[in-house]
Amino acid sequence: MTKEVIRQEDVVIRFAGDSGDGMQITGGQFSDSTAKVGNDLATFPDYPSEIRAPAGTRAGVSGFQIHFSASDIYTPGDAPDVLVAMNPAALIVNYKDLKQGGTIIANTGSFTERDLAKAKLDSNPLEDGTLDGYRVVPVDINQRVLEILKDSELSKKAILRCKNFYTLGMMYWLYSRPLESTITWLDSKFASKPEIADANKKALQAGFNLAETLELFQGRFRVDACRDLEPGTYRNIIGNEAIAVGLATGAELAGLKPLLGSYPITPATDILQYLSAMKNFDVVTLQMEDEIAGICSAIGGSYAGRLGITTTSGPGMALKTEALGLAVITELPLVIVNVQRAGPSTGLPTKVEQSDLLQSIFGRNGEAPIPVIACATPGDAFECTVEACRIAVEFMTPVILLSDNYIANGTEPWKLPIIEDLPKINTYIAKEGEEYLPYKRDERLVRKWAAPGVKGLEHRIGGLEKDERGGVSHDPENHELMSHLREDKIMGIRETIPTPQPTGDENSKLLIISWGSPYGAIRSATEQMNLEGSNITHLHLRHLWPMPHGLQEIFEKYDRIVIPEMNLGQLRKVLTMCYPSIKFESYTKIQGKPFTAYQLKARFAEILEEM
Amino acid sequence: MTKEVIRQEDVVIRFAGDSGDGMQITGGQFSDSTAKVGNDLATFPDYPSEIRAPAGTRAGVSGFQIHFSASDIYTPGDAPDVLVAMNPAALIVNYKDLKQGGTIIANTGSFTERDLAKAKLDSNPLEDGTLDGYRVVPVDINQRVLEILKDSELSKKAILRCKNFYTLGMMYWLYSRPLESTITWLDSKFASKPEIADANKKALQAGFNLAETLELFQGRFRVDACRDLEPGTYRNIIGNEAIAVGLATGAELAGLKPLLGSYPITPATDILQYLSAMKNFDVVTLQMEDEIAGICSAIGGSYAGRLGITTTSGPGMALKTEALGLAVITELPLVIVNVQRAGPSTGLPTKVEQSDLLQSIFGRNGEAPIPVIACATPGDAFECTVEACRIAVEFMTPVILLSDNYIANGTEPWKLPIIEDLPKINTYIAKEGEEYLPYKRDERLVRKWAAPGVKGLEHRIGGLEKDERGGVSHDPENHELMSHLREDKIMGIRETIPTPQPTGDENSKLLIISWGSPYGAIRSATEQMNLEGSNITHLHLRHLWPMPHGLQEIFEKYDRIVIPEMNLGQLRKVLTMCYPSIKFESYTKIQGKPFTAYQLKARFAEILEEM
Amino acid sequence: MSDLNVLKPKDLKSDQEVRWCPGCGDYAILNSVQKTLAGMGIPKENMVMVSGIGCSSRFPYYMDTYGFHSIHGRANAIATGVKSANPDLSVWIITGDGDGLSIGGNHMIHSLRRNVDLKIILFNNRIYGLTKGQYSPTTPIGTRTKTSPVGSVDRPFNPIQLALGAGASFVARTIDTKPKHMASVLEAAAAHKGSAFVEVLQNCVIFNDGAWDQWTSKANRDENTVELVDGQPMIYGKDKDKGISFDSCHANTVSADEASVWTLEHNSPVPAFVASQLDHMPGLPIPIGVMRANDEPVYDEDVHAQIAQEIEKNGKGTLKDIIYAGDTWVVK
Amino acid sequence: MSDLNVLKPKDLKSDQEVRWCPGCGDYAILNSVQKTLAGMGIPKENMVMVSGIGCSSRFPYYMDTYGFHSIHGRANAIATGVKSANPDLSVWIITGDGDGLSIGGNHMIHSLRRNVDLKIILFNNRIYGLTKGQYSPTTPIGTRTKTSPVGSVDRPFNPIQLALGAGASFVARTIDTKPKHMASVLEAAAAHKGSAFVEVLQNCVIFNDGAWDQWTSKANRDENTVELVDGQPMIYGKDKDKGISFDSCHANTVSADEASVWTLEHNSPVPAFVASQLDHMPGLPIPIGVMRANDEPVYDEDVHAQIAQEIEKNGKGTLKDIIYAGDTWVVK
Ligand SMILES: Cc1ncc(C[n+]2csc(CCOP(=O)(O)OP(=O)(O)O)c2C)c(N)n1
Ligand SMILES: Cc1ncc(C[n+]2csc(CCOP(=O)(O)OP(=O)(O)O)c2C)c(N)n1
Ligand code: SF4
Ligand code: SF4
Ligand SMILES: [Mg+2]
Ligand SMILES: [Mg+2]
Repeated sequence: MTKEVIRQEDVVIRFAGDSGDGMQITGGQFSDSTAKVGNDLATFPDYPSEIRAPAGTRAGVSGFQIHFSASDIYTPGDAPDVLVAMNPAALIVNYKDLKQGGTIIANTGSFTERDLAKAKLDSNPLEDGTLDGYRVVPVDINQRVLEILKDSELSKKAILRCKNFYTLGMMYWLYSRPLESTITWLDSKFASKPEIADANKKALQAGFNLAETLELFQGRFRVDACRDLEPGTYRNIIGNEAIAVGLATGAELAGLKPLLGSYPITPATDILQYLSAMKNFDVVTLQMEDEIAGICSAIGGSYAGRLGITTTSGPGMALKTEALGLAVITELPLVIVNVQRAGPSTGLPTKVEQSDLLQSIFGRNGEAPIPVIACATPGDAFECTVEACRIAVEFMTPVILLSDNYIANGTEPWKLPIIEDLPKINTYIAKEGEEYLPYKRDERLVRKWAAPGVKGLEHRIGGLEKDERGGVSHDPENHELMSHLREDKIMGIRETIPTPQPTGDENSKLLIISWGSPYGAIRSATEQMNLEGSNITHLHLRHLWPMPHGLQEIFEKYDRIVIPEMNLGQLRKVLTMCYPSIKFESYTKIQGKPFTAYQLKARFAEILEEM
Repeated sequence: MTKEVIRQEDVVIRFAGDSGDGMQITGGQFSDSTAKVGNDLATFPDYPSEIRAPAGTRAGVSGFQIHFSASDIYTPGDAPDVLVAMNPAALIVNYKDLKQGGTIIANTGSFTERDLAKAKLDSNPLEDGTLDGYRVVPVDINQRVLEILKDSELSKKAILRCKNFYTLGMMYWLYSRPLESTITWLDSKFASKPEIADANKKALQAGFNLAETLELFQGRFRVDACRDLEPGTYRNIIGNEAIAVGLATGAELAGLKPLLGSYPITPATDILQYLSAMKNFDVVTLQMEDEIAGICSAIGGSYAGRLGITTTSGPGMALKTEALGLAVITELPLVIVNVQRAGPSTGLPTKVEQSDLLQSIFGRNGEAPIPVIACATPGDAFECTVEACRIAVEFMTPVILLSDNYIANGTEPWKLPIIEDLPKINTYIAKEGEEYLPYKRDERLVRKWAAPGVKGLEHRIGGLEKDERGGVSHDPENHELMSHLREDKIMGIRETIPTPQPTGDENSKLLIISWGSPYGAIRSATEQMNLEGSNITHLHLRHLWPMPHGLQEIFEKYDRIVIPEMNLGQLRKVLTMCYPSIKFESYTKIQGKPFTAYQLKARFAEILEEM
Repeated sequence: MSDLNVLKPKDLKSDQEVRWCPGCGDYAILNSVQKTLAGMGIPKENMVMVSGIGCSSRFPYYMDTYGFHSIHGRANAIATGVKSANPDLSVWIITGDGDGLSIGGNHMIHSLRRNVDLKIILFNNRIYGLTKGQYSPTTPIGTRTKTSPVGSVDRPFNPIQLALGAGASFVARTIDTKPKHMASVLEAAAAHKGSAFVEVLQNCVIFNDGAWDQWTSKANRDENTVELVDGQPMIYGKDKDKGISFDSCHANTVSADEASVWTLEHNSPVPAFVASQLDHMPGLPIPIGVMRANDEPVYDEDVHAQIAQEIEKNGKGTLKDIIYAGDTWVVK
Repeated sequence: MSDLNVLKPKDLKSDQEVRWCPGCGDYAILNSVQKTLAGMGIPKENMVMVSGIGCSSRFPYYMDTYGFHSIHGRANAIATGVKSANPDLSVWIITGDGDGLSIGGNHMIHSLRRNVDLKIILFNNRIYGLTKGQYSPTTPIGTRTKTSPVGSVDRPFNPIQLALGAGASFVARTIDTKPKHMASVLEAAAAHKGSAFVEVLQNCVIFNDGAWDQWTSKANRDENTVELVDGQPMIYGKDKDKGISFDSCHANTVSADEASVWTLEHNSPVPAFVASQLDHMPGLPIPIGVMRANDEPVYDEDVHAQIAQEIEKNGKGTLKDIIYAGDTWVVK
């Protein structure tokens, strides 16, 4: 029986199950195969906040959402078309997000009385009408897997662990994906345990076959290769890895070796982990005793001639405040990555927010200017990171790079740069034999760098106010001069950053400004609305301090300017301060969850209505 | 020989000598006697930054300036009328500040070749024309003191230590001050060493007599008791002590006992020292291992039902950033005193600056609003401190109180409040037997406080987002609600703070805004200019976050609004953000030195010219 | 809670669902603490649990006492404030090898030095649990973790030695899987006046399973641990046939009848230090039990004693005393 | 500096005027360091002095080497970065009892634990000098200072014990007024591979004058200090008639001929700990000299050894390797 293959433009699937059900692997495999098929895609995982919440409970639900498309997309999608629910808790926590009329594939084998009780359910939602309006596809995956693998030597528990590959097989059939890349992956992953690889491969194929054979689905779907992807080599990249790769790249482009001083903290830890695995790239990673030691060792690393880096998140960023001042006054290059999470204090450590902007720009004692840039997507994170390295090294300054929880763990296909095309980063390093004044500046107000080990350049630096020679100076005029020089140097970075280009046509009267990860949802929303006949302009700001030239002229063209932010309006405050003649409006969401394009469209439509 | 007594309105004297010359004591004694005479006064010391710079060097000069007057004054004065210079270094470092034609009393006994060399002088400034245009009164104080005390049992070194009291005696004669209070002080200070007390008393009297006898001075001066001082009991208070007294008072008015957790740092250390000496007031002071432990122990103290306090300066404030977030999310009362000093980083630790404002308002990860208030003068510091305690306790919130190096060490006569008139501070404390939800709020959005030890109120608090019951909550809507509630609570403080009243008349078109210690110089400058026929309005802001109601209406009345600040324009940034329709101009000085009224008048006159 | 102030362990259970991984060693510690604390005769309202951040630091939520789940590494500083504010409280710190020894190391050593009357339970699982498996300051050299993919190069702390070096007045070690032993150690800690530092060897089933097995597993425990009991010879082994003897500066393994007697009666930390060195020596067992318990001046007591003494001496200060102090004068 | 790379102490003097109080013990330490470092054969450009904040921390300004006067308490963390960035450098830390043991205590114990190859000189004057006289973590109980007007209630650290507790591989103590002894200790520290912790008993003439006099003044020194010399009996006293002997876990004073021989040849920190306890015991002298020197894995070496090994194994990574990693595909 061959089923009709329906062509779809884009699809959103969410895999949801217990933490132990392997949903992240399932999602990851589906993403890889989807990338290979040539779709554009974006993914986002949703972990429980506990390490191992009790099995079967709502707190223990782990999810993975993938959005894939035949055209450019910018977010992991708002409402899933399909929800795969491995147990009642996963179902009940997730079904409300589903599109009207969406499909739910439910593993009925895990809907026993006990399972329902663990999920705090009195009745079975598959039967009690809860899911009216959705298309439910019940499959007893447990049972099927046990049957297929009944001859296996594996324990029952181990056999049941193959559930997720069975599910994956069904989805591969449904969306016409090839099995090969997953089979290859299983072979290499379980190279030393071939019996496990085999069992999973069997389960995968069986799931595929079941979907093919039975009348489970109305039809089969196809999402064509993305027509908008530029030619090139791609890889699927997760935000934190993009930053790690960007750091290594930035250092290399400057001819420097990186030294990362860090302390684990969710959701920034992965960057430390990725860089720890790059030892053959001569990356030094120091897992220090705390965040203060993290940044201080990075400062020491920079002093000694490496590119100092430190990575952290909210509370850790707070701890680095004092040392940031030292980096400012000594004028050493330093990249500080803050993967923001929901605050204040410990807040919601596994949830997204962009509420550290004001702190990044203003949060230090004394006049201590630091450039701030923010990345928008996993792919953009690479570029922003290289840019952060450029500014740090070319201007001898600490630079704060803001990411967030959503970018950190999200993925998208990343078009790999041609290595030779990447522009070099200039260093300003004093040489043996030259007369060296540590705080003598060039026309850009930048001082030269001299690392220990070079004969004749011996000098002292420190946290006290200094004169050109680096000596301590209590001279009032010198302090005023130095304060202005430090400020002007940072403001001078503007000369090296482009004015961002708004998208949208000439006649638009509504400007939406994005910074950081809401970029994707805002871009989706505005593009969709423009396709639907609205006229909205979108402007994305990568450089947040200093602000690029030319913004005033852009802002003046619009009747209304709205800034959606996952905070209480921080960029609005900064822009108001910098462009007081312009009226900026906030649209805020501070729920530890990203904006959806849907929600933005609704709000933008309201605004257009009002205009 | 009786000399004419000339009446003067106000006088500025600067005592300057080597660190070992006792200039701070001399100045302090002169202040006390001057206060007793009923003058208004303001003083400011100027210490060397080294503990003991080599004797006789420029780096070792210690100064003390006093301004006293028959009418209200607000600053320690711009240019001294009289400079007392105990050695060449003191002379050369200070004489340029003197008023045109001012008087220099020079201790010629310390102008030997060696003394000149130590001060890096090639020739004797008393003789080489350097001091042309000043009136120089040379006295060989060393010699005089040795003569007078030649019968003393004291060593020559000890005898020479009486120099400063000899000098003080001369100045007492010159400005018609009584000797009594100093004699009393010497008797009590050296109760156990009467020979030292006697020697100093002899020197004091001899200095007085010398001035009386010889034709050293053209005449004798009198500054009448201040006609503007309100009736009441006064005491001369130094800024840091005013804060210590204010903290004890604030706690008492709330019926609480204070607990200070702190770590020494210049210029805030004195507050810890004053409070450490208040043990019989049941003040617990914990000198902790660092600033983080300082604030954390204070948070612990507040949790346990005391009024938690922490005191620090710039770099220490930076270190407290993370814990401030904890205080915000747990909503515990806490007073954080930041005695600002010149930054960034270690900067100029003994110099004044007000560059921590932006950090105070914005410098935390997450949305973590904290009220900020700043004191203007030593006397005002008491009131501001009590106000900080009020807000902390009545709104269950951390409060940042900003002072600075200039207030910390300056003195002025402080009219003591009538104890009974001080308004009580309300506490909102849960009682045994009531049902207690830790984060249930009243109409002001304030939660109740319940300290361990009360039966039945057991509860848990922490840094994770919580619901009303204090339990951890990952609910998105709850996080949004809590974020807004915390913000709104702080903004609600406005309802309890008065709109500040501008001084000056209706028709003024120029508004000068002050915050913090420039208040005095700005008030002097504007009052003087208005007396001289200008029309300038002065508005002082004590509450910097949230801003009081009614400012927009005030601002709208003026054509130009200028904010003099010892930073690069921080309040201007905040005001622009809050009142974007108003144009604010900065007049900044970032030299580690306060504004002078003179300098401000010049600038204001220019502005009036332009208008 | 009964009116007679006799608490049962369940009176100390909060209504929060315990959220550690199934099989985590933390559960046993929670039970033990509830049992011990219930039996101490301390009114429940005087119990305060303070923690930092980590799996272990979730502990206060599970206790129906006053509790403060604070920020990473700062529990000791916060608890110092709590105890100094009100010395009547029984203040317990729950911390981990990351929380208490990595980021919180400074507050740890300083609270031990000051001898604040705090009961400190350090859950040592030799890993950062909550952040999913990075090496900690107690992870043995060479361990592969997420941040040390080719093995860690950091030498670990011996927490007992660190505490002794900081001047701790009470130091003990116990094991998550030995509830009775744990209870006895916790009781001794609670009874001690001053800081009590208790290291619990705890298993993290997820990220560092079996980290202590070579000493504490059923199979190894008898041969590889020695229980120090005050006044008893230090003997161990399945057949209680082995002993530890101390000679000049060193501990050796000997036959049981030659074992030295372990005694807590000395005010020097040296014997505890000698004992703590045992498991650094090949073939010697790891010591558990109370390793030091000595009366020393207690910080919070002395802080309040000084206050009392100053009040005694100068009278209780009033606002008037503070405000109308120093040289005052009257303007009419 | 001569071309032959033979440095004289004056080659290490910077042009900055030394600004400590006349009579401060810091001067002697500066001289000693200049002398020792000049004689070590280390190229001047490879010397780096890192300090925190305090009187003592002004030190780097006075050395004509590379220097970093950083922020309070963080010298060890910064120096860890410097040394790990470039293990060829000779990195010295200058710190005080406040800088290194109070605010900087955590970085101190962790750098000792890791055994980073840093030479740490702790100027212990038992007071905060730069902030003008508050008690520090080494100030004896009961001391009246500006922040303890009726006497401090904090028990002090014994810095040697703290370092040993943290696992320090090299620990020594010397005295500002004994230049020869100081030089010998500094030489030993410089020669040691790994962290070397040197406590210098230093006099602050202004805020804590005579703090060490009971042990180190001319009058008391002979009777109240004992110099530990590797392989020599521990004897002391004006007439060299007294000795120290170690018996089971304790040190005693005995006649000189009964003195035990001090030896550094053991990899246990116990003997050093026993010795460090001496001055806690009434009537016993304070030990000075090298108290522990043991070869242990060196952090910065191992960090770079792993890098070398991974390059050896996988080849030196290129940008292409990192960027074009994992599953890639081509869109045409
Ligand atoms: C300032 C700060 N830094 C880092 C973190 C991230 N963090 C949370 S818990 C933890 C380590 C926990 O390890 P441990 O104390 O051993 O507790 P366990 O989870 O193993 O019980 C870390 C690094 C944080 N929450 N705050
Ligand atoms: C973050 C921070 N906190 C506090 C200070 C103030 N401070 C400077 S030096 C010092 C203590 C110095 O004591 P120590 O290390 O013993 O050095 P000494 O002056 O005695 O040589 C303190 C508290 C500071 N500069 N920075
Ligand atoms: S991760 Fe480890 S320590 Fe944390 S709860 Fe799970 S088993 Fe316990
Ligand atoms: S204050 Fe003390 S430690 Fe500092 S320089 Fe002076 S004598 Fe030395
Ligand atoms: Mg742990
Ligand atoms: Mg000191």
